[in-house]
Amino acid sequence: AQSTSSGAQNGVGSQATCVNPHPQHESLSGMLVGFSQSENEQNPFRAAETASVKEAAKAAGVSRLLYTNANDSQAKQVADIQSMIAQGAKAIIVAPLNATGLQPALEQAASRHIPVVTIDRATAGTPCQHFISFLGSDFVKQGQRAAQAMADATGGKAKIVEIQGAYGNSVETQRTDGFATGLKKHAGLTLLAAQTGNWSATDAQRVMEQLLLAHPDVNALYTHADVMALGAIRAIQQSGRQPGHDVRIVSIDGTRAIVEMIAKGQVQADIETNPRFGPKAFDALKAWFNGEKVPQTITMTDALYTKANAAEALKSGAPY
Amino acid sequence: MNVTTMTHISSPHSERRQRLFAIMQARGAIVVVILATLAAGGIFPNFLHAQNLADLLTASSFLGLVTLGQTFVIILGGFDLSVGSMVGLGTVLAAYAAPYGAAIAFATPLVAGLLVGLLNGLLIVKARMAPFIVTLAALLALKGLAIVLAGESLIIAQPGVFGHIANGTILGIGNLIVIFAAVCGLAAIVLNRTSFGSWVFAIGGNEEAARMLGVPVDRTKIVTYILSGGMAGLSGALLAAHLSSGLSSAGTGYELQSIAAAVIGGVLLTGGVGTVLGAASGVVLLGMIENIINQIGSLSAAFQGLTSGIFLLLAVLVQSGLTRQRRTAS
Amino acid sequence: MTGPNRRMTLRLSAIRAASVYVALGLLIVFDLVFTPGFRNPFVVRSLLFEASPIVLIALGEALAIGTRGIDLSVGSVMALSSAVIGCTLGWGQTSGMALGIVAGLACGLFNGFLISVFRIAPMISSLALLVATRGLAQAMLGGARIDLPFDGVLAGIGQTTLLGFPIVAFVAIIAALCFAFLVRRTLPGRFAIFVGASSQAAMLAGIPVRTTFMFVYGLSGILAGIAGVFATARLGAADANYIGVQFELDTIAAAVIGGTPLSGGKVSVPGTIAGVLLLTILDATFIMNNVNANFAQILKAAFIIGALYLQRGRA
Amino acid sequence: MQLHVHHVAKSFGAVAALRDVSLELNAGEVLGLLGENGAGKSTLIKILTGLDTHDAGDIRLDGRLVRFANPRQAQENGIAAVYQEINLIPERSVAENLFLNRAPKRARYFIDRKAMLRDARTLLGRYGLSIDPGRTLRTLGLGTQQLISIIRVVSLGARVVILDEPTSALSGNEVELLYGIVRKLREEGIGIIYVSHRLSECYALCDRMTVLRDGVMAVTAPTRDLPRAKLVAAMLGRELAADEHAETGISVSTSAPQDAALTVRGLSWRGRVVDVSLTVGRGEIVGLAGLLGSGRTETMKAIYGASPPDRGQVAVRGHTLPHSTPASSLGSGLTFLSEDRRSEGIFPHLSLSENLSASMLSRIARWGVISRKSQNEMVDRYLLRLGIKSSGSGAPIESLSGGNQQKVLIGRALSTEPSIVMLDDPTRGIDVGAKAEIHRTIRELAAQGLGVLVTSSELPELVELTDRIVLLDEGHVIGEMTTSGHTAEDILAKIAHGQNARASEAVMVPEKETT
Ligand SMILES: Nc1ncnc2c1ncn2[C@@H]1O[C@H](COP(=O)(O)OP(=O)(O)OP(=O)(O)O)[C@@H](O)[C@H]1O
Ligand SMILES: Nc1ncnc2c1ncn2[C@@H]1O[C@H](COP(=O)(O)OP(=O)(O)OP(=O)(O)O)[C@@H](O)[C@H]1O
Ligand SMILES: [Mg+2]
Ligand SMILES: [Mg+2]
Repeated sequence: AQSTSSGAQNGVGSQATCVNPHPQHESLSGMLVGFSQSENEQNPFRAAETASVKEAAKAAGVSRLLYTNANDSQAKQVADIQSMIAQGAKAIIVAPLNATGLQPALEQAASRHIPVVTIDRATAGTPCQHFISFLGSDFVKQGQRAAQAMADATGGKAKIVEIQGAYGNSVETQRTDGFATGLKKHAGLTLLAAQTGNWSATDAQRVMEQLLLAHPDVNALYTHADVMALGAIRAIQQSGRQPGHDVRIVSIDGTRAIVEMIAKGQVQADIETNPRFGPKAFDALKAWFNGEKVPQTITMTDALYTKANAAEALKSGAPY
Repeated sequence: MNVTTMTHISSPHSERRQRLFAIMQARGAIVVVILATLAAGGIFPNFLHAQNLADLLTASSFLGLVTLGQTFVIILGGFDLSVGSMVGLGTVLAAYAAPYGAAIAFATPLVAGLLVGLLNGLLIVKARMAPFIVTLAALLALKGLAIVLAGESLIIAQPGVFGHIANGTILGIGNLIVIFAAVCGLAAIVLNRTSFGSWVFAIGGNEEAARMLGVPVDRTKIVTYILSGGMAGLSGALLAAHLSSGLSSAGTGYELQSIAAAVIGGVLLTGGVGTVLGAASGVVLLGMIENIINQIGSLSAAFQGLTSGIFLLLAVLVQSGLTRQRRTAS
Repeated sequence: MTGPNRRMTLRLSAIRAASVYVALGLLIVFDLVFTPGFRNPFVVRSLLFEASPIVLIALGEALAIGTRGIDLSVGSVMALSSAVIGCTLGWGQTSGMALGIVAGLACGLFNGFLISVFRIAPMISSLALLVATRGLAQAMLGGARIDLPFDGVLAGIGQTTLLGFPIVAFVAIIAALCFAFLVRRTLPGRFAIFVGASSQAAMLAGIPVRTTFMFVYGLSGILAGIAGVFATARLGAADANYIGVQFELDTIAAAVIGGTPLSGGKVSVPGTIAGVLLLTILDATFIMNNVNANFAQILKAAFIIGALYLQRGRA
Repeated sequence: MQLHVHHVAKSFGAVAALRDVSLELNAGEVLGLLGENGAGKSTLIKILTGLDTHDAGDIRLDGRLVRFANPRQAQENGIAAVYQEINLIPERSVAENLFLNRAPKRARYFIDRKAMLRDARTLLGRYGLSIDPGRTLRTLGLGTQQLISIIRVVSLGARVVILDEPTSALSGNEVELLYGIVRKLREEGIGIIYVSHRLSECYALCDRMTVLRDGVMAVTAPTRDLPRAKLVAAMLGRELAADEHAETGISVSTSAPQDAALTVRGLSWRGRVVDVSLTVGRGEIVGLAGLLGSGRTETMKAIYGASPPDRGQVAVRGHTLPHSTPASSLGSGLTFLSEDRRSEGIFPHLSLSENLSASMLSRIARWGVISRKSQNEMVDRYLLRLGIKSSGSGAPIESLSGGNQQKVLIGRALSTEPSIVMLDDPTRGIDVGAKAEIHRTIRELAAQGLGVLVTSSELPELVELTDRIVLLDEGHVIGEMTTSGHTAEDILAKIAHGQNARASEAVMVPEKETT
């Protein structure tokens, strides 16, 4: 009876659209819009995401962008959204904390015909009723691409350790599953150990250090996030190994720090998680208010950074 | 010896001051709540909207229930750090049980909470281990268990009656608010009008004396931890109903927040002193801090921590000021 | 009570008092036999790097517990120290470190001030600081992390070893020795114990209770500041978000397992160190055996309960 | 109803608290239980009330073998005790303390507050106390709390009531109230075990007496067959030397006050110490006398700086103390011993040595480092000087009997080598032998030129110990008298007179001060 599949899934139903049944052709400029962030801007991804929404809000000319941050509490995110509704927000952008648990807030928004755009992570709800669109990366696919990048970087033969995100987080699960699926295609890639780094550089450093002791033959690393890659790279250096050479590294996020390391050859590949939701989210809202078709799912295009394109990407400023 | 028949006991004046401060201490949090409400209402026009206030109270009810249980434990002279994880586990269990009907969805986390409380209580009482450590271990274990059971989250596809219990209204007032108020009333009666309540106060006031006065100390302690676990389980059930989901991360941080709320409400950490009304107002005050931060509407997350820390400190300073006044007035 | 019977009781109570060492010994033996890679001498190095900052804050924590208090702010103070280093990198690493430690001291003194002058329960004042200090640290760095250059004093602290042991471990050992001396043989240390045993009696016996609180929490703040420097050096980055998260609970558990009762009036320095090592090695054991972190957490809880059960009735 | 204790023994580790104790108690009888500090009285009582269990021997109630697991069981079987230390819940009301566990209920489960308050008032009234039963217990003086504790036990309907030093916190009128209660109980056929160090009380109340010495029953006899000398000899295991007869001895008049060691001028503290002025000369022993709650304790605490005074000056040897805290007072040669040993005196869980040396550590420390050697020397000196009985200086303080704990605290006060000692009821709960020793110590101190300010809950003791007495009433000094040639009754009369005078003056000329 329980599954996370009742919501819009990544890559599924990307043809389906929502249309505002009673378009008033309201203009975004001068409108009060809310943005509910899920956790604090600890990692560059969240910071870039918030910045992108704020910038796009300014560009759209909204009268005021209400900003709340749930600080990792689901109950607080519900209360946050409700409080933005109470303050008179006419449209809301939500970066959900979890794959489910926003129902009461989404219900309340729906009953007042306030359009909601969810970004980054899908959450349970009926498309068009509870939210008009979901914008996000496909995390399973990211895992698969990481496996492919690993095969490319190691010539299809490697002993890998995986440092995962915090357990009990669907992004972690999807990146783990995607990677596992990807590995099946490459018999030469073996996964020696997988431990959580809790999205934290400190934890990742400790875990990597101890995994290197337990498995001295490790020669490849896959991390679920760039912050953890940074910690793990420290551990690799301190064990006397050379990152990128003795241990080949593939990570996910596409932050500037790691892309710079790719350029230097210390990291092999980084799959981007595109945080620039702002413009697309406001486009979706604009279309909704005008009665145009809004795609239910907009999958973000994520770049893949390798030695081949890193320098160029850095010049263009794409990594955040 | 007829010259010595008068016994001097302190003057009626200091007696009155004493009472006044005792009342202020117990009601201090409520006074602060009222003042803060008026101030916030003046600054943020939306704050006083009925909907906002209702949302605030609804959002506070989960921590509120946990805090009530915690209040009993603190008055008894202990701590329960396991409540936060128990809420998370409670939501997960409720999500698993939801397909079997609302009654089972409520009963499962509740019973689990009672059992966890029983285990805590037995370890503390029978094995004579420090409550802080026992419940800290429970915090770790229950959180791990919740994630093992659910991963991040489980959706309750058809919440039905279960969801309605949390999200419906009675006479226009949200059910959660009504439930919280009712449980507060019940807790107040248990604490002030039953032998069990007087035992809790007695043990927290002077455990050795309580034992000598014939209070069943061990049993009362165990029951109190059971109560606290049960409240956390109930809070988890209601949260699951409210969110239509089981979330392993739900309730994180409630252990310390509930202690903070109780203390703001005039419950003394040294045990033996406290009121249900005070604890409940402490919870509402914490809820208001979050709500006001939202009303400001542009405070970055980094500053939110700083702001709520400072708010917390101020509330505690006022409260402890009242406590000291009361002590010196006596 | 008959003779042999009493001897039994004595032996039992001796085992109880030493339970943390017994548990530590058993764990190490287990690891040497079963855990892959544990026999590698670098394990010692790695564990000591890990444990040293925790030992420092656990010492401060143990003293605070000895006064019948508690310091929940240590983890956040570490983060603040780190943030200060990050913000002052321009002034040179050494002064950044000094300022980080000073920031720790300032937090500790503020905490001591709230406790001694305003009579706020230590648990609550340090809880407020836990929230506020991390917020401040995050606000200082704007939520970002700042990488340190790969050379310099901090990198040295984070990597240098002497005879195979990290220098941070030497610092921690020296700190622990000083601390043991402080607690047993010096006025502030004894005063802290007296205050913990009975603050009312201490006041009447002419012991400067307020100063003692300021001293104890100030010291805890300094130690947390130093631990923050160590953690920053090790990570190679100033990070307000992840450094010291949840360390308060781990250190309290370590101190209590090590035989420092929460009821105050007693501090065990060697026990505290053993407690820290125990928890650190336990975590490493799970990782090196690739135990799923969730099960690891449940096992860790059971282990803590077991260790405490051996010495039940003492805390 | 009959209670039989038969060859009971009990050890705590290596310490044999009781070795072989037998006694019996009949209905309607008051049995005095006497013995030196550490003789085992409290231990026996704890066993009788289920707080501890005996290792050997048996206890019979009406011929039935009993062994109680907890006080509740003992209570159910009709045995209840009031302990040496008050054991009530300070933060709760008087009524709740009286009716904890047995409050009147409404609808079976809910405490009926009104009825509880009413019953409490009736109960208090029956024993002559007029206190508002709704008051928080903490706000009452120690003596009143002790009385409430006794009334609670009595009202539980116990058939055996054990009073462990019930009068140690009581004074004057309250002792009378207590006598009344005890006699009433005897008439009702209740058996009472009465533990006290005050021999005169035992002679006034007890039908028979049992003396314990070192955990063994030394003597049991009807009171009339046990003259004082014989009783004391049984307790001590030897005859008491002539000058040790504390309760009957005559004080050797010390030198007249030449110059003041302590001068207090216009000291006030929160309306409970009002404009107190007094002096204590060098080599003089001055008593502070007054009824219960007259402010003796608070006066001493205000002088000491433990309750920072609102107004007034304190000078030691002519040197005015700047701002007073206990630490600075100690530094200036002023020391204080609290009446509340348990919560303001001892450091629980710490050793005898630690407890004894707490106040003087800063003296033997150099650069903050404590010299172990000087500490041990100092501790040994005081153990010897005060005759403290223990299993060694490393023994936990709680393993000492009440009296020996008190001696340790006196040692702590003396260890700072003060020029003024303030002792608040120093002989509370102390046996005759030790009491004599403490009296001798106090006199020695005076002879060495120290000033001593002392209170006692026993007026006769105060009269014979001191040179001069300052009378207090509601925090006011209402008079002063030299003690030679006066009796306790004279002083009570003077207090009553002073009270009346103050009352009438207060009506007529409110601002005029009394001396
Ligand atoms: N818990 C304990 N552990 C170790 N020894 C104890 C303990 N309780 C009592 N003792 C010892 O047993 C002996 C008897 O003590 P007890 O308290 O019964 O004496 P007492 O007659 O009541 O003395 P006092 O008149 O001073 O109150 C003493 O030597 C005391 O040190
Ligand atoms: N904790 C308290 N709370 C309120 N009033 C108190 C408290 N302790 C004492 N009092 C009151 O303060 C006054 C002075 O008390 P104090 O203890 O100094 O008197 P005392 O003469 O030493 O009496 P005691 O025989 O109780 O030692 C009295 O009126 C007493 O009832
Ligand atoms: Mg005794
Ligand atoms: Mg007194």
